[in-house]
Amino acid sequence: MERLIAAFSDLTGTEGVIPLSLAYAVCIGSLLGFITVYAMFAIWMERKVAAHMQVRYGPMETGGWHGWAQSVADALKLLFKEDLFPRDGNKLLFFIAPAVVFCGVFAGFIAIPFAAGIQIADLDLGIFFIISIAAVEVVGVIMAGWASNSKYSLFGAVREAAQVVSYELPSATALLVPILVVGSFRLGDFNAYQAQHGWLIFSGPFMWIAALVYFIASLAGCKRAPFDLPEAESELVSGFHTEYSGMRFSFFFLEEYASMFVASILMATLFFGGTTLPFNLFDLGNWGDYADAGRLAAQAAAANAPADLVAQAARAAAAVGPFSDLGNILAAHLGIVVLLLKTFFFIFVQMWLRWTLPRLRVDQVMAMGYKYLLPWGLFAVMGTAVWETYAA
Amino acid sequence: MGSIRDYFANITGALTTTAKGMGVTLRHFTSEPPITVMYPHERKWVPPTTRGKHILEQDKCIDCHLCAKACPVDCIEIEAEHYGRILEWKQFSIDYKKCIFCEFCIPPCPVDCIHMTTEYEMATDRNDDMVEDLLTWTGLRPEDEAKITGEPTEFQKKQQADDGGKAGGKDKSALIAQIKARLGKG
Amino acid sequence: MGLLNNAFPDNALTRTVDEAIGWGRKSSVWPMTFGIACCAIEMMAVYAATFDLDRFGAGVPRATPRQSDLIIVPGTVNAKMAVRVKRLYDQMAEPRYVIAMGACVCGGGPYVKWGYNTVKGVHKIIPVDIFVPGCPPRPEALIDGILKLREKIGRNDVFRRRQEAKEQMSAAYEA
Amino acid sequence: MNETKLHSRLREACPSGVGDLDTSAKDPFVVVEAAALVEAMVFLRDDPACAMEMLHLVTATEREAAIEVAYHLCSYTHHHSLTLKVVCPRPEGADQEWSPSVPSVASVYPSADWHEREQYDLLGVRFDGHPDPRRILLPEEWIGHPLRKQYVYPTSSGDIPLELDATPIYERPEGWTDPEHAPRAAGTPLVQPPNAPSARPHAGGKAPPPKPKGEGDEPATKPKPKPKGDGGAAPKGEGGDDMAAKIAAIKAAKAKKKKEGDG
Amino acid sequence: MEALEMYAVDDRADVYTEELKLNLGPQHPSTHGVLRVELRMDGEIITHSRCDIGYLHRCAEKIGENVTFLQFNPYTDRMDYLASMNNNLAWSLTVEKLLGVEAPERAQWLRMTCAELNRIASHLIAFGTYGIDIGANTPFFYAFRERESIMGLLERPAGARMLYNYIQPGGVRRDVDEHWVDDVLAFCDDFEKRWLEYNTLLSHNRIFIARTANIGILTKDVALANGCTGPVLRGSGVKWDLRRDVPYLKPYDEVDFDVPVGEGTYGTLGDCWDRYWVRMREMIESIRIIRQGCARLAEIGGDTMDKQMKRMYKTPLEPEAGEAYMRCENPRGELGFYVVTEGGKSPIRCRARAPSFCNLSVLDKLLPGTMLADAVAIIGSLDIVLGEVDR
Repeated sequence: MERLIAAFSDLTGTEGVIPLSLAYAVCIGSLLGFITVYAMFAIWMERKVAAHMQVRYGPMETGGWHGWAQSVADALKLLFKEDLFPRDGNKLLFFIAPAVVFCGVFAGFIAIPFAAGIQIADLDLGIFFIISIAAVEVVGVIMAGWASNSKYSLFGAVREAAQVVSYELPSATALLVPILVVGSFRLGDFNAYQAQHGWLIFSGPFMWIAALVYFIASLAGCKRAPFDLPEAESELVSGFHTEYSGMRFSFFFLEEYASMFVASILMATLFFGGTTLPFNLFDLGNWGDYADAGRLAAQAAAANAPADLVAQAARAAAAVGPFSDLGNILAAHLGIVVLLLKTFFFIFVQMWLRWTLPRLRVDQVMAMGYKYLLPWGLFAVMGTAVWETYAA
Repeated sequence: MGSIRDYFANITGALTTTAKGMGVTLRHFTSEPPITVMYPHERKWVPPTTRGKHILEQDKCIDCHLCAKACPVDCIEIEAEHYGRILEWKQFSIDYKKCIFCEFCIPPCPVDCIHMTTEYEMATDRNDDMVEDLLTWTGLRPEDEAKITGEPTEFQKKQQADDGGKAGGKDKSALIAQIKARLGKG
Repeated sequence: MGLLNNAFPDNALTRTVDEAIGWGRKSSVWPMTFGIACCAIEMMAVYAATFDLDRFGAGVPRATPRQSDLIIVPGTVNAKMAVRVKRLYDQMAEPRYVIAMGACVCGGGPYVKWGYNTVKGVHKIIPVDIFVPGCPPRPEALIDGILKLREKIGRNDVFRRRQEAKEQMSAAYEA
Repeated sequence: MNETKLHSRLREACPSGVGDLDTSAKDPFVVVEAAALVEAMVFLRDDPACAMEMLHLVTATEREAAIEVAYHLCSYTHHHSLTLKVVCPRPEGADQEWSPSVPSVASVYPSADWHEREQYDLLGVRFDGHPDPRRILLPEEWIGHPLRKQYVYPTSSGDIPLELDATPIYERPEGWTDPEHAPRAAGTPLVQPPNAPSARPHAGGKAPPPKPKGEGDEPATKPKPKPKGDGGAAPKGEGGDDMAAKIAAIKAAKAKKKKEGDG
Repeated sequence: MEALEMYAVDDRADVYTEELKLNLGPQHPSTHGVLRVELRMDGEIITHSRCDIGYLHRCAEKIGENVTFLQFNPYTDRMDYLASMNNNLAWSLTVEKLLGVEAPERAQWLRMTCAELNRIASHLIAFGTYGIDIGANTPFFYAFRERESIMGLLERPAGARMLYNYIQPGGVRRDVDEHWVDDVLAFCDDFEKRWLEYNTLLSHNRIFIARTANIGILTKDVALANGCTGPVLRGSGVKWDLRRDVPYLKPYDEVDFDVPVGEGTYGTLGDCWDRYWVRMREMIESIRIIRQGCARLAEIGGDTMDKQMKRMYKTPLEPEAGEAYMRCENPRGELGFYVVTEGGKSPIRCRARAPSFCNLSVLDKLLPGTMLADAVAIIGSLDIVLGEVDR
């Protein structure tokens, strides 16, 4: 983000507000673009995964190979649907609800590091921020449920409130464990720590319990698989978005896949080594720094800075690594690919669970949250604390 | 104590059954090939006994209405004019809006002239298209026409030519007059 | 959409935009999970693995009338159910299509002679786009109906003024 | 334990009101007075020898002289069943609205609850003492009981048209009133019998007019712009030879079947 | 009713909760057709429920009085459209009882085999849609894969995929072709492997058990008093199956199979899981019957339609006056036809005793005290077909 601001400031020659807003505009625009493209791909992937698990072909006819353009067609059709509104529902809430829901999840992307330098805001309270901002989405869903003035959507909204709020506890306790090990909330540190010490999942006997607890809690958090109570087709017709049609409904669809992405990218960065391969092959973690080091060395030499600075930059440049400057940048991007692969593996597991398991009842979901996930999360935290102090 | 044992039994039970269930779906995802019949491009085999659209061998039909009587929903409408054994066909239509494909119209036919094919594509966007007319020709065929009005057939013409113009066929003037009157021709 | 509807002259640009929207609507028709009688079981067979409707993008059966744009009416509509079918049709968002599946809803079917409380054909209550006769029609016949519906959707006009579009469409129909 | 022993035990238990065992029809039945019905039912259910646990069916039948209500009882422990009948003779001047009344057995067998409501709904038999005497199948505001012999078919219920060729709702102009259909007498079908040429203009339009003389051979079916299915069966009317091939194929299939049927 | 007290609306003055009226409308993904249940609920708990049926009433009995005996056969198909072969069987046996006619032996064996195949197809749909009610979509597609092969098998002799009109009074419409018996045996072997797959996927899944065990408990005497029959009755522990206790078809005596009964393995006796498990085990029993049927079909030859009855296609049958009541074992329970004739070519009263009609009447007694998600599970476990409930 800082580099963008620096780039814009020397581009426009001014300081302060203009480059800042330009940089923000670019970031938000690229992130929005990424999310919509990702959501379309994820919807298509879900239909194909579901289909092949159910011995049939998913979308085939739209677009060329295997119906790739299916989600584009869905979006285009939803764009031109008639905009309906329930007669005596609350108009204002009805129109705001999708926006609030989408912003709740969209804001979560700010703190996520896709690679060493590529991050909108390098918050040092990264994980804490993501978990708390996700609670905004619940407000939006309750607004949607209440404003649609139909009993089924009210049911969906109330169930949603009960479930998502009460599943933030187990997911927070489960996330405490990697924070305990790494010692900081900043997501960037996780990457660096796991570059040296290998993946966190193997770093302690209780870590896999925390990973499992977090994964199940995140499923409930984004209303997927066995916990998709709020929009349970077979009972509540279509849960809280029963009355929505057209573009408004596609916002809810987008939000569901975005929150799936946030959950699985957190799983990848915190437990399975963000951009590092299993035994730190190719040392992908910090090639971004090499790239910077090379550039800094060149600048320092050009500005004929004092000797020691130039020597230090030269030393860093010398340790640039086997590839040329362009190679380093490319290698830095390899880290992003590894991270996205892991994320898509977890998204596949979420889809796989959805098409295998039946749905739990409301009180069983609550019971599981408080009686099973929370105690095991706390047990993992205590176990890791003991393990960290004595064994490691 | 019982509840503690149930507590752990619940957890192990949940994990093992979920894993086995996921194993089944994964096996379907990887090893089982999809069994979809890509309908517009390829068609599923249909046994010859399938009950689809009807077909009528119009030349054998004797307009006896047995099939129309046997139909529980009366969806067969037949109109034909009788000239002795010759028929002037106006209509033999099956109303597929009502037909329930129960195949009760096939067995009673004395001359076995109505059959059911295996064709099933009948989707239309106009309600009236669903009344299918099974006739291959309507009105009178020229050879029936000839038989009725008594013009000598080729065989009789040849016969007359052979035996020097004696009257080949029988004298049908009375029948001809009556039929011509009915046909209302000049 | 009310303002933009059919308000533009028929030229190359609006025709391509119409075709694009037509393609979008045609290839993602979302049917409603609405089953009345025996034809509903054949409709489920069409969603199932052997005749997969998801191949045409129509495999996402939505339970609510709000989000679905195609209502397949499978099974006899009697006097008590007709009121519900009419209300369901009114609740659907505007570009909505109806397929009458089965002889009962095309024109009475087996209950045409003696049925005292069956509606002889659902086109008496709601405007129907495609009729699929058969009792019950084979899954392939229903897919054939859906393909014809897709052609019909792809042809109609969105932005162009209705009159110009009609000649263009009828010309295409003759060719 | 067959019907005669059951009937004799029943006759001892409640002598008044139990008629004789009629074995003329395929299934023998016992005619019971309306008053003694509930008492007989209670005895049959509680007596260990009969032990009739389940009431299978309650059916009202309308004959010229009377309306009779049949109760089919069945026992699972002893594998036997019995039929009781209550006959309500029809008074002379009774018109369509006459409905007999029979005591309800819903208190003895809860399964009778829905059966009796259906018999009231369809045949108009009133069951006294029924917990919830409402129509079960037809809409609440339905007039008349359809299974009666003299029942007149309605032309519409509410604004839903039940006629075959009624005009669709969405094409009705403002201020639409239903055309005055003469109420058809009971039993006459909604559609003309097939052999009489249908009075109403045929849904598919009249058969094409007979060809003028001369070109009788060329097929006269309606030109339908049906898109050619690839590989589908040749659409009808494309000349006789396709048709003959198809009929031959069906004949072959039938002959093969007949051959291996006898073989 | 003790379940109701546990959730009783507490009447403290300050806590005033208003009852919510919700109707599981005629168009609802999990009401298996067009059933409307008016629920009065306190939060998620159902306090009162009332069924409203009649949305698929198609005047079958009025048609029965105006159509000849043979012509009513396709209308019995449309009553329980998932097991139309068994409906035809019940109607044909009733008419044969009235006429005093007996179908030839090969026809009887064909009838039994096709009826059992149709029973498996009907139970497969019950299994598939029950999975969707509880939330698992994948078993539906596996169930329909097997069902397609059964429909393919039954289409060859009968001519139609679903509503067969194959069994007619006097015998069977036509004989099967020569490869039919081998294909049925091949299907039986393949089905048993698939059956094991269904169990690992759904039957023993912990979440499925949590959703169905101890829910909708139907005790033995409530079931008997309310006239429940078939898997619903057997799920409550009553070992009663018409095929064994009141044999209505000769081949059922020469075939050995046992009648699965609910034992309360994962909860109390008579809960949703037991009814579901009885249906799953009945599929395997039907496979055993079909195997023995096919073995016998390969041996005996002969005609498939009674000599006298062949003329019924041309001139309608006219049995002499009288009445007959015949019961058969449908996948959903005991289907019985009570026919009263006065000698004409169509009966004066034709009453069908639909098993789903009686099984559904129990719903009003099972729902109070349960939650909305359980209501869906209970309706699914009763496995009702609305075409049969409303006739």
